[in-house]
Amino acid sequence: MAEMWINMGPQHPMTHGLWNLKVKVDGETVVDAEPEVGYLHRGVEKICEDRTYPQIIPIADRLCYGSSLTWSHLYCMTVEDLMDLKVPPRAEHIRVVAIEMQRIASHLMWLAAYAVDLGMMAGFLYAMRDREIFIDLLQALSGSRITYNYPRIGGVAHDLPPNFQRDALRACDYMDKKLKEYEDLYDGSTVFLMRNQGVGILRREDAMNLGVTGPTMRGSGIAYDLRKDHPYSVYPDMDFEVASHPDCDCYARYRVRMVEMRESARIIRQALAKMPQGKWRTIAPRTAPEGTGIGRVEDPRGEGMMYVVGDGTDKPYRLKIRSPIFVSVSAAPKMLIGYKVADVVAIMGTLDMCIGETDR
Amino acid sequence: MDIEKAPSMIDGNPEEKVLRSLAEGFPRTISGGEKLKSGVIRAHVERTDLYAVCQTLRDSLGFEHISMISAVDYPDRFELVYHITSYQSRLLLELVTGTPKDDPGVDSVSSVWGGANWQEREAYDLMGVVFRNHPKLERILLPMDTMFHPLRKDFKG
Amino acid sequence: MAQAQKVTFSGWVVRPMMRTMTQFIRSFVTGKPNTVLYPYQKLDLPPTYRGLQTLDFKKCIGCGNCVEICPNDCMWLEKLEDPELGKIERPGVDIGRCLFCGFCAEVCPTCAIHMTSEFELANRDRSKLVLGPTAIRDDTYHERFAEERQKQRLPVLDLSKCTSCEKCAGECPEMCVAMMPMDGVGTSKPEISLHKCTSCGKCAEVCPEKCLVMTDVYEQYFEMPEPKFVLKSCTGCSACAKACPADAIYMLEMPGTEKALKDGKKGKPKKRAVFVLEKCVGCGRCFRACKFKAIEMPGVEK
Amino acid sequence: MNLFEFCYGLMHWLVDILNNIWYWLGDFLPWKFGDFFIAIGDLAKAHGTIAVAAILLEVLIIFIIALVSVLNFIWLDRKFMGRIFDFYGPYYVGYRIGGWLQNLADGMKLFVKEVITPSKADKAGFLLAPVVFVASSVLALSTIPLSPDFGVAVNRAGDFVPAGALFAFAAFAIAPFSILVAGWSSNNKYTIIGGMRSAAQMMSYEIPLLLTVASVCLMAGSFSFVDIVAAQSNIWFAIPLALGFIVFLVCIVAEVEIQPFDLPEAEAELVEGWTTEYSGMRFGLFMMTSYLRSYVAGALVTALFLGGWHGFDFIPGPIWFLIKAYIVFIVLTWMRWSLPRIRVDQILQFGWTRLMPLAMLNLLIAAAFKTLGWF
Repeated sequence: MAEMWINMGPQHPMTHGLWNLKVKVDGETVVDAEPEVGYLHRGVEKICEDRTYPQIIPIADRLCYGSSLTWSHLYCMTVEDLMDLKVPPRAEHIRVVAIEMQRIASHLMWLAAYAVDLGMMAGFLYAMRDREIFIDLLQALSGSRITYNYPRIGGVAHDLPPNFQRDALRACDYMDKKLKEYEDLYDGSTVFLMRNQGVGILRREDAMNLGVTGPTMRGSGIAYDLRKDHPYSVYPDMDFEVASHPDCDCYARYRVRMVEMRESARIIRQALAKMPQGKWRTIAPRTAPEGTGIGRVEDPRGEGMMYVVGDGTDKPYRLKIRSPIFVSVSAAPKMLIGYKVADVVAIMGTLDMCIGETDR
Repeated sequence: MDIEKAPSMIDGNPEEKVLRSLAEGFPRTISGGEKLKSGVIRAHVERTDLYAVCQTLRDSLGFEHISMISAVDYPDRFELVYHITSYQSRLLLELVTGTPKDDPGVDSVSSVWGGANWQEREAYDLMGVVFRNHPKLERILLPMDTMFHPLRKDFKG
Repeated sequence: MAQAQKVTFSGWVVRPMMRTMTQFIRSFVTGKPNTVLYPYQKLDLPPTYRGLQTLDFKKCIGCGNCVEICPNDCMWLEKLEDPELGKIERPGVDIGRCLFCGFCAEVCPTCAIHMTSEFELANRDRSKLVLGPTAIRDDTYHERFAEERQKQRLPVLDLSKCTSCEKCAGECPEMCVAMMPMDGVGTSKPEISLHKCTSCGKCAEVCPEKCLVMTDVYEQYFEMPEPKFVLKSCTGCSACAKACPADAIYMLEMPGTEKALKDGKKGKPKKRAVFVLEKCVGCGRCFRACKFKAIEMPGVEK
Repeated sequence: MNLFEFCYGLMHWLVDILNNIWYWLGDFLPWKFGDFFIAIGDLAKAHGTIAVAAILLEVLIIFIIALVSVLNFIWLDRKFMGRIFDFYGPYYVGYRIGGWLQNLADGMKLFVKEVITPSKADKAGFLLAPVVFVASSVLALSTIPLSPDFGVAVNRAGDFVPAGALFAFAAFAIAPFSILVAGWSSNNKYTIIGGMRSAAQMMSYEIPLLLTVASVCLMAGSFSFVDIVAAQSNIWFAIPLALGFIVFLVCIVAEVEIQPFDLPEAEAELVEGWTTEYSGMRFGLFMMTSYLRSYVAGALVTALFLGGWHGFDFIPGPIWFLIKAYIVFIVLTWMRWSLPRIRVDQILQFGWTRLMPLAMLNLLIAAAFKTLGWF
């Protein structure tokens, strides 16, 4: 068959959002690829220049539907850096619990979407069902299911609800049990391994040079985690392992996320055990001083980063958002070329695309 | 280049080390090197020497990863802020360079770090800063036929 | 870290299929499936759930802070006549644009806005999503459901009765009451730094005129802009005092500023506005009402 | 019971009544018209005409039975899937019969949807492909008897088609051709890739499939389903030919294109594969027929390996057959919902390098059994 370009997207089951992957195929083999983004560009950075500092928190929530809490937390961290604000320790611990729950929920959503990419409906529904437990916990904590609007500049919105600790510990135990079941369903399946092992190789040097971050980078054998290497919040007190895998393929990225979920459950247990008493919120000043602030967190998808410039008013002069997937997806051609059309789905699935933050 | 064997943060003062070697290598163009907090340093660089500085940063100082390129529209200049991470010494370098309003252009660093490619395209798209020697400097988030750069302060939607 | 999984023979079909079969047995034999039959069964929502807003007309003072903080500009103040409350201004909400972020409930100084767990808000007509103040009115919500916002008992000053006896300042064990002189008036008023207050209530006990009253005040989470008073521009028109929804502005006479009339008698003395900042909710209405630039509020637009 | 004879008698009876009316009218009417009516009556009474009409009636009956039972299959699939996936499945539409009417409601919805033909499609192929797909699948279904005296496809003497197994597989193998036509004529890149995948898959899996069928026919010494099942009265062929049973199961899954091998309509990569451009009831026909094909697969497995209508005496034979076929259908469904999709190069490699030798080995085993005289 002659070579031809296929548009996978903007409306395609593979895309998990609204973007376009142009693939040039020779029969079933991919010979060239070109991602196109921008279909969901909302101009968040421009909108933020016209909002006061607290008003941006719900907007930062809407950057990513998969892990909205990380983004509002990152925004609050950035503004706290700009304002030189100390956050009460209880608030930091609550934040860590919430972020790690969000990370598990996000990874479970990824697992669900990835199962569908590979055509395994059972995986999709099981992962979505278990994600519901963490969504329910976050709902009890913050009052909403997807866009939590929970962190505040200088703390969090509410204290922990009653019985939250008990439920959270129960959810962590449940998660540990379920992860074993997933490993039966995924790792135990020969077809799953055939589809994943040796597919979508992104070598270590390429991953470093192309700016790929997060589980995708750790799947390429670089054990670099901002929670460990650039510690923020109360992560220095937590004892956890950085998941990494030397195989550089789709299976490695899958394993990294599975291990990360287990480690997140560990962090939640520790943070709940160490939860101090006291205030969970301080009153943030209305206006920020002139200057700049940066914040970076380990988003479930990679390195999330914000850069804020304050000009002495109650509105930021400039807010720049670094989206991990925006950079990672530019490395897609490196991973795709030479594999089959069916592998495009698997490889792009392991990137965990979230178009909300990519296009902003 | 093994991360596991790389010197940790306790070995000396990596922030000072980087700042000193930068200032020695480019005495005329590097200015205002300061340590913001632990693991974060900032330096200003003239835009003429940006490419050479970036190459030195990657090749001899071990900054393998470009985290973020942000363009800021100040009343008198465009400022480009490069946040560059070193995986080995766990450092974040904030490299600031300015470009005048009537000629917003710097050298592209996408041949140094592949990850800079799309971020430079984004900065060009939204702020209108031109990156010289960029492999494909096209709009990325906005449609191709857009006539404006929306993040500039003089843009009113 | 786990190494590459070995391909097993049972993995072709048996292991994944046993996994699904266990789930089948679990949901078919031992219990009910996990899902909820939605229109007939519903999930329990937590008390913090952010659904449709309700507005307590009696608690609301019409300050408009909710309108100010709303990120999407979906709230507005509406003037209306109430048989009980008279001419009032109350906020309405356009839930077609609402983010349900809950800032309006969080910023409300009197906790008049609550987020209920009402979430079935879809409508075929967009205009029916615009809910005026009366549509979201529910004066008994706080009686039926527990309060979530933190309250604090704090002394609140009624300046019109105050005689500047300074007893409260002497009584306070935390030294958080200070007598601040009022320019032009000649007397001083107690100013309470609320973040130091331990709610002991001694100042209220000792007050002879009962002008310091211990009241339940909702904890404020957002820093609000504070009005700055410029005495030399004030004409004493008392437009700000009328505009203030929180009764934080008192018009006091300034002795010694009486105009000498032609018949030798003295006229009425000039008045000035005095701000009791502990009561101020930061809405900026005094700033908007003042026509003589006697009040400054940085960061608030006219 | 013989459906053809039933239809033949029914048509005979109808034609007799009509002929009486026509002759009676012919007597009354003016002579020219009367002759015309009498001529029609003579024509209708001719033996061949009635046979053709009977066959048409039979086809109609089979088609209705097939499509109504498809509702059953879909319901079973959905309900079973629901319990596997921890949800209820169809529930409210037909609450008292376990949500059975949901499929009917979905069918109604598909009927009222707009049927779109792409402007650049090849019209003839685009319209013909669903017809061929449905017809070939129903044809394959019609050849399988439920018991020695309950079946559809008969020859004139009243026996079942002597080469039933061959005919069933021949009819079964037409469908990938129609898939290729559908994919090609839709003039869409996804559909053409889906069609090509289907063709490649059919080519690589038809051979091991037919080799195992050959081994079964060798054991039974006949191509007739009745004889094949009769040969299993003592022991099911699944036990001596266990290897062939597994190979056959894998191949039949690939033939009916359900989950681990549903490459032609791989949802994640090819949108809906070769059905991408079909909408409304045309898509509905494809979907219903794919369920029908899964059932046919179950029936074939039952007839060839699981002893057909043999079972304990307290349940009549056709019911036994249906029970077994439904169980195989459920197992296929179970597999469908718990396994990931395999890749196209892997499926071909698997077919040629694993299944082919195994099928050959199985044929050898069958020949050995036959030579040893055990069967």
